[in-house]
Amino acid sequence: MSILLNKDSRIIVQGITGREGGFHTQQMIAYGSNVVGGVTPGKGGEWAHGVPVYDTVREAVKQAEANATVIFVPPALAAEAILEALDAKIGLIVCITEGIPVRDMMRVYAKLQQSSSRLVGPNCPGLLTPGIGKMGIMPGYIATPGRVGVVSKSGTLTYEVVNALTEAGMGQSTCVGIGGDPVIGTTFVDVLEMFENDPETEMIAMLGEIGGRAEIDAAEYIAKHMTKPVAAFIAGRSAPPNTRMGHAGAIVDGNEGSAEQKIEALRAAGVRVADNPEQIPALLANK
Amino acid sequence: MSILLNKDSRIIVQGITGREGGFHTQQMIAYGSNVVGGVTPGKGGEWAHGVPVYDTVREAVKQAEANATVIFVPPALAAEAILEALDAKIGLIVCITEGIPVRDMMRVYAKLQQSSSRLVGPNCPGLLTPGIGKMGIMPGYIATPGRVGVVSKSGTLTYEVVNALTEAGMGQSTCVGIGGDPVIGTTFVDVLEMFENDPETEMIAMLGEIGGRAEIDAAEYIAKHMTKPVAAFIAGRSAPPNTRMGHAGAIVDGNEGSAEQKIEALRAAGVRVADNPEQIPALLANK
Amino acid sequence: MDLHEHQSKALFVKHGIPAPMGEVAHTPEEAEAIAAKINGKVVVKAQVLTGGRGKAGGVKVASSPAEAKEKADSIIGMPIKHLTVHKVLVDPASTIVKEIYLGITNDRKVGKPVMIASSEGGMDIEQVAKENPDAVIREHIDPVYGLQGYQITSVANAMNLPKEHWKAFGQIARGLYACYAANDATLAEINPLIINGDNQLVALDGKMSIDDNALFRHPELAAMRDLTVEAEAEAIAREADISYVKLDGQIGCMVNGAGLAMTTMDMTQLYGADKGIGPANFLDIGGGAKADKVAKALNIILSDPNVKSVLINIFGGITRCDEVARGMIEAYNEVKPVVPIVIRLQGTNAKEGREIIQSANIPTLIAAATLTEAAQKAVAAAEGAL
Amino acid sequence: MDLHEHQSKALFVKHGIPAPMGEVAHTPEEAEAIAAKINGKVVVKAQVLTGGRGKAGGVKVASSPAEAKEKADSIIGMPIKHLTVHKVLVDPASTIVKEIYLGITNDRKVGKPVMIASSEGGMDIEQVAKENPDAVIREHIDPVYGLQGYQITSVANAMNLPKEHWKAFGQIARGLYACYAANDATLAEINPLIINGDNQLVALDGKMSIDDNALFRHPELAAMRDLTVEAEAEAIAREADISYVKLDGQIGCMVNGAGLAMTTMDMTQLYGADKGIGPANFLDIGGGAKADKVAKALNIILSDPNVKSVLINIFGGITRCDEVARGMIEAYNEVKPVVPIVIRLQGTNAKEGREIIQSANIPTLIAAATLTEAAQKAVAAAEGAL
Repeated sequence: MSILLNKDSRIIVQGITGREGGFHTQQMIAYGSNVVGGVTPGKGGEWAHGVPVYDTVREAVKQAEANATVIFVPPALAAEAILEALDAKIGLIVCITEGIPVRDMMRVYAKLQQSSSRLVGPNCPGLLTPGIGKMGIMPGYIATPGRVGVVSKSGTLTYEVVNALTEAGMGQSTCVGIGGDPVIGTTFVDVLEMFENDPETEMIAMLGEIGGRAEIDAAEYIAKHMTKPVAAFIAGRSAPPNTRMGHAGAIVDGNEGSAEQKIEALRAAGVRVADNPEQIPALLANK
Repeated sequence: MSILLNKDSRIIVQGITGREGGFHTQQMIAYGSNVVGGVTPGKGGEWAHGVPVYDTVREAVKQAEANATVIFVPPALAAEAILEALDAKIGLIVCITEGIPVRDMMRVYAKLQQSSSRLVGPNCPGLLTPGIGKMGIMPGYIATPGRVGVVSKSGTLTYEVVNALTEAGMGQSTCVGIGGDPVIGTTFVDVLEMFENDPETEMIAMLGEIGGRAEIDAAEYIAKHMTKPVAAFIAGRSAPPNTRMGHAGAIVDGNEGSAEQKIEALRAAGVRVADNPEQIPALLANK
Repeated sequence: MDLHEHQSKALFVKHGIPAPMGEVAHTPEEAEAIAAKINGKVVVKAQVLTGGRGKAGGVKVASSPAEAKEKADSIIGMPIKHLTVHKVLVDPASTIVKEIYLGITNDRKVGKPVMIASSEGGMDIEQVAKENPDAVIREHIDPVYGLQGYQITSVANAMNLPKEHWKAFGQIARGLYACYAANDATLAEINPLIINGDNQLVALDGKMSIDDNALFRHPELAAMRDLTVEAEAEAIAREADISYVKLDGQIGCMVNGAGLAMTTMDMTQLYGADKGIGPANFLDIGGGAKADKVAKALNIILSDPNVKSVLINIFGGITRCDEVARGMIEAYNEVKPVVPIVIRLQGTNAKEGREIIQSANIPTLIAAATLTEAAQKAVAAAEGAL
Repeated sequence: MDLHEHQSKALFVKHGIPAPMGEVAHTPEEAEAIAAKINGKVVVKAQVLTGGRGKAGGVKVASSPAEAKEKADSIIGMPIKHLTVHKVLVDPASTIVKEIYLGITNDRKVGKPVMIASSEGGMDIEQVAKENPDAVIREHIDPVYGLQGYQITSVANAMNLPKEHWKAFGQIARGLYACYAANDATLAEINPLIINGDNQLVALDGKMSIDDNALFRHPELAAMRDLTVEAEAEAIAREADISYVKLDGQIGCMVNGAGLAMTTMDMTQLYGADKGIGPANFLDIGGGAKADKVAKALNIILSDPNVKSVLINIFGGITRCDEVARGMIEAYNEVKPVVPIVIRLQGTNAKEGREIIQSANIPTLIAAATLTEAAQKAVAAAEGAL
């Protein structure tokens, strides 16, 4: 069993007839993902990339028994697309869209917390479970089945590390891009917990960034709950400190957010922190 | 054990310094109810009717360990008063206020469903548990402790029946006015279930009205789940059929709502239905 | 509070819903002038707050201003159900290719607004709902998040609306919900929503009801109340904060509380029906009524010439019965009613109240102890007067 | 996007928040004229999008129009942090009896806006938050239901605001949340919110930041962007949809993806720090960049005279490295850079991409296989040029 995406996932693509949605649908299908349909309002009844298009997610659930969706709709409509998936009780929702207003996401988040669905993203590369399928835009060929769980805030940095792992002969159980937006559905802690409980994952690579306190929360979680080894890289050590307007942000976030603080917290939790993402395979190999 | 209100209830009054709120606070205290405080924004720190006034429900919970509230604030502010009680995690909320816009109540209802609180009302006379206390406006002296549970949509009709029961020597376990508004927190079915599970309640008097389908739902519930005898009265047999604008209401509610239909449904469920509310004690006595 | 068709459609148009832009005429001459301005076929439509207008002959097509005047003349002043038509809407006539139903109301079962739609619109929609429930689409709306685009898509899809109309339908559905929400409506209905000869969606007829409890925040809607449809007694009652509905029986009822008021009516019918006697009205004087309110209520009841006896049933909870009795005596002296009045006081200070009534020693003021006794005495009194 | 004080306060006033109604001056003469109009003591306040304005001498009181002119003259053109002051706000001066802090921002931990308030307002509020956290009140706001009255009461209560000010405070708090929500703000801050000599609450200073992702629905806010604070290179980058931030180092970086761009910067610092070498910029060209975008990015990087070498790090996911390589050659031929460029292509068609670079046979175009190698080569190239 991988986490999140598995052999029983029946995936639909919201925005399947768009440029990005269409391209990545082809890529997902080519990778072997079980894409059972797509949704574009007004195009129900048509076909795209070999799968049926529905007008609504509800219709796709009814007709194609969809239980997972990946969202490629434009930012102004993406929040509603997530609400639609929630309303249709889709269990796994991956939102790739970048640029959703945070106010829209807060409204979605309130609804998400009342549901039993899992949202990954938005503004993320999605999920890749080597050998099973992918939901999102991660290039499939860089990954290979194995026992390293990868979780990351970033896009291309994830590919970099997955590629390095594959080249080092270390396959991946599941790769999860959680996204770097202020309000996201799935956090480092959520994914770490899933990896900890996943018998197919033996060790974890975690890729963070400056800003926010998600990595600090992760460090606390790791210290308390994790038995599997974790290696991490935090991007942004060379970035100048953020010059922030006003005081409210500083009061809410405190002083957390710098790369040094995150690295320190992770090291204190027993995480091996790399100076260079290309060191990650070695750090995990010497477990 | 009575239902809803019991010896551990620590009651506050929202709107305690208002005319109605103040009067009924005195009545509740005189009846022996455990009123531990009141809430009026801006009057925190004062005292009213021998109990402390707080600015917010949160403060009343913190300072007075309130776990039950009865709301007497004007209709334009009542929905927010309920939201405040929900936010403060008050377990039992009784809203007496009449005239709350239904749109406001629908917003409250959505929030209520996410909470674990129980709302009784609005637009109801509240609760009376003889010998324990009361929350609301039911006159205490008409009731006496006993084993009949009373549940009603109405105000004075309830008093009429409670009075008749008392005069017939049949005391009450708890009297609940659920209110007749379109959107209410607690339905007949909810209260019937509580009475069914309450070892101190042996039989139930239920007082309904024309309109809506709450009594039909109650009949279905009684037929399926209740072992205790129920006697009922449905007011409005002589009322002319409602001339309704448009079709939407009829489509949503179907043909349900007339007194005859309700009486028929209740009789079919084994309920003894009175022609005259003064018959209720006799119908229950001959169980 | 119900709005007239022309008021409802004006609100629809404000929310971007296309509707015929006619005008209201109070006289046949005004109707003629409006038809001349429209300069084409028109429909003259009675503006009355009740259903069944079409079947009663309240909607007529006219091909010329002269004909519009003539039709308006036949409609203005006509009775429809219990109401008289005081004004007509003169709308440009439309070619109807297809009739759709689109409405929003509150579903109290789930505490949410629900959008109802059917491609089989028109006057028989309720029939459709009964005989072919699948042809009626119901979409519940989260009252906090509002109507979502995917819900509109879902409705359009389920009602098999041709896709060429989806965009226009979306605008109308959004507009209708916005209109519903912004005005605290309990009903907003377009029936029929037509596809016209130009293949456009148009709201041909519209109905809205506004939540009375919310009128305090919509003074502009409260001002739309049509006072001509209200009987004088009802208007006086509303002013005095008394709920009053005139009925056809002989026993005038005065009660505190709506449920008990209906129960009291039921009792008069229970004991009077076999003698052809029943309630003359519903009247709830509310809580804590004082002498002047009792007097007003008595006046309202007695303004109905059918009333042969009066039944006053007060359950004193917070209200004290002695106070009501004193108020009653005052009211009696002020109003000097000739019909017998049965008065039953129960609850707080009932004994004192009954004593006050008795010691007043007014022969037409009859005391009763129970509701049953009161109803029976009121029936007997009415019977005696018949 | 950050708004200036005067823009923020104008939005506050629209939402019913009392604030001094001064005007903006771009020249000392304008400041003099405004002061004359105000006809009393004024404050001349630098309008710059950075903090620490007061400590830098950017806020000055003037007692006469002539003095206002003089103060404006000293402030306009002064540097504050890395910015030059181009305009001042001339406000009527206020007597400050008490300084309060009131702000709203998003708390990403809980996905909700949070209102922050303290009776110890002013410049040192962050210090207060650290040293005396209880003096800073936090009230989370449900983003769907909005700020409720009882929450405002709770805040006023917790901050020990005298009750005589609660009504005014309520209006300001409601207004601030409405302003925050209506404008898709990520920050709306009044600091200080003062009690003035007339015992009135007034927003003396205001700051707002708008969610860039939401500007598409606020054209009126997007138009408020202050282009004078943006370096030319940043403006060009924004036009081209390239994320660019100038830094102080010597290695120009061009990367696809923000996380990898930061990582690439980190690598130049990791291998260059001991030689005093580090990143000259952050630059994310985004996904699927084509030749013209690569050329634009290269131009932007090279517009910085500090740049001694360039590091291009592309991880081809969906982007194909051969396409990037071809784009790179085109861009090279167009821009003709003199500094050495280390290019590392990884991922989709990386091999083909590397071959294209090599076969172009440009001596200053240096290929690298790994990020480590690329960073080391870029450092060496920059060092050679130092």
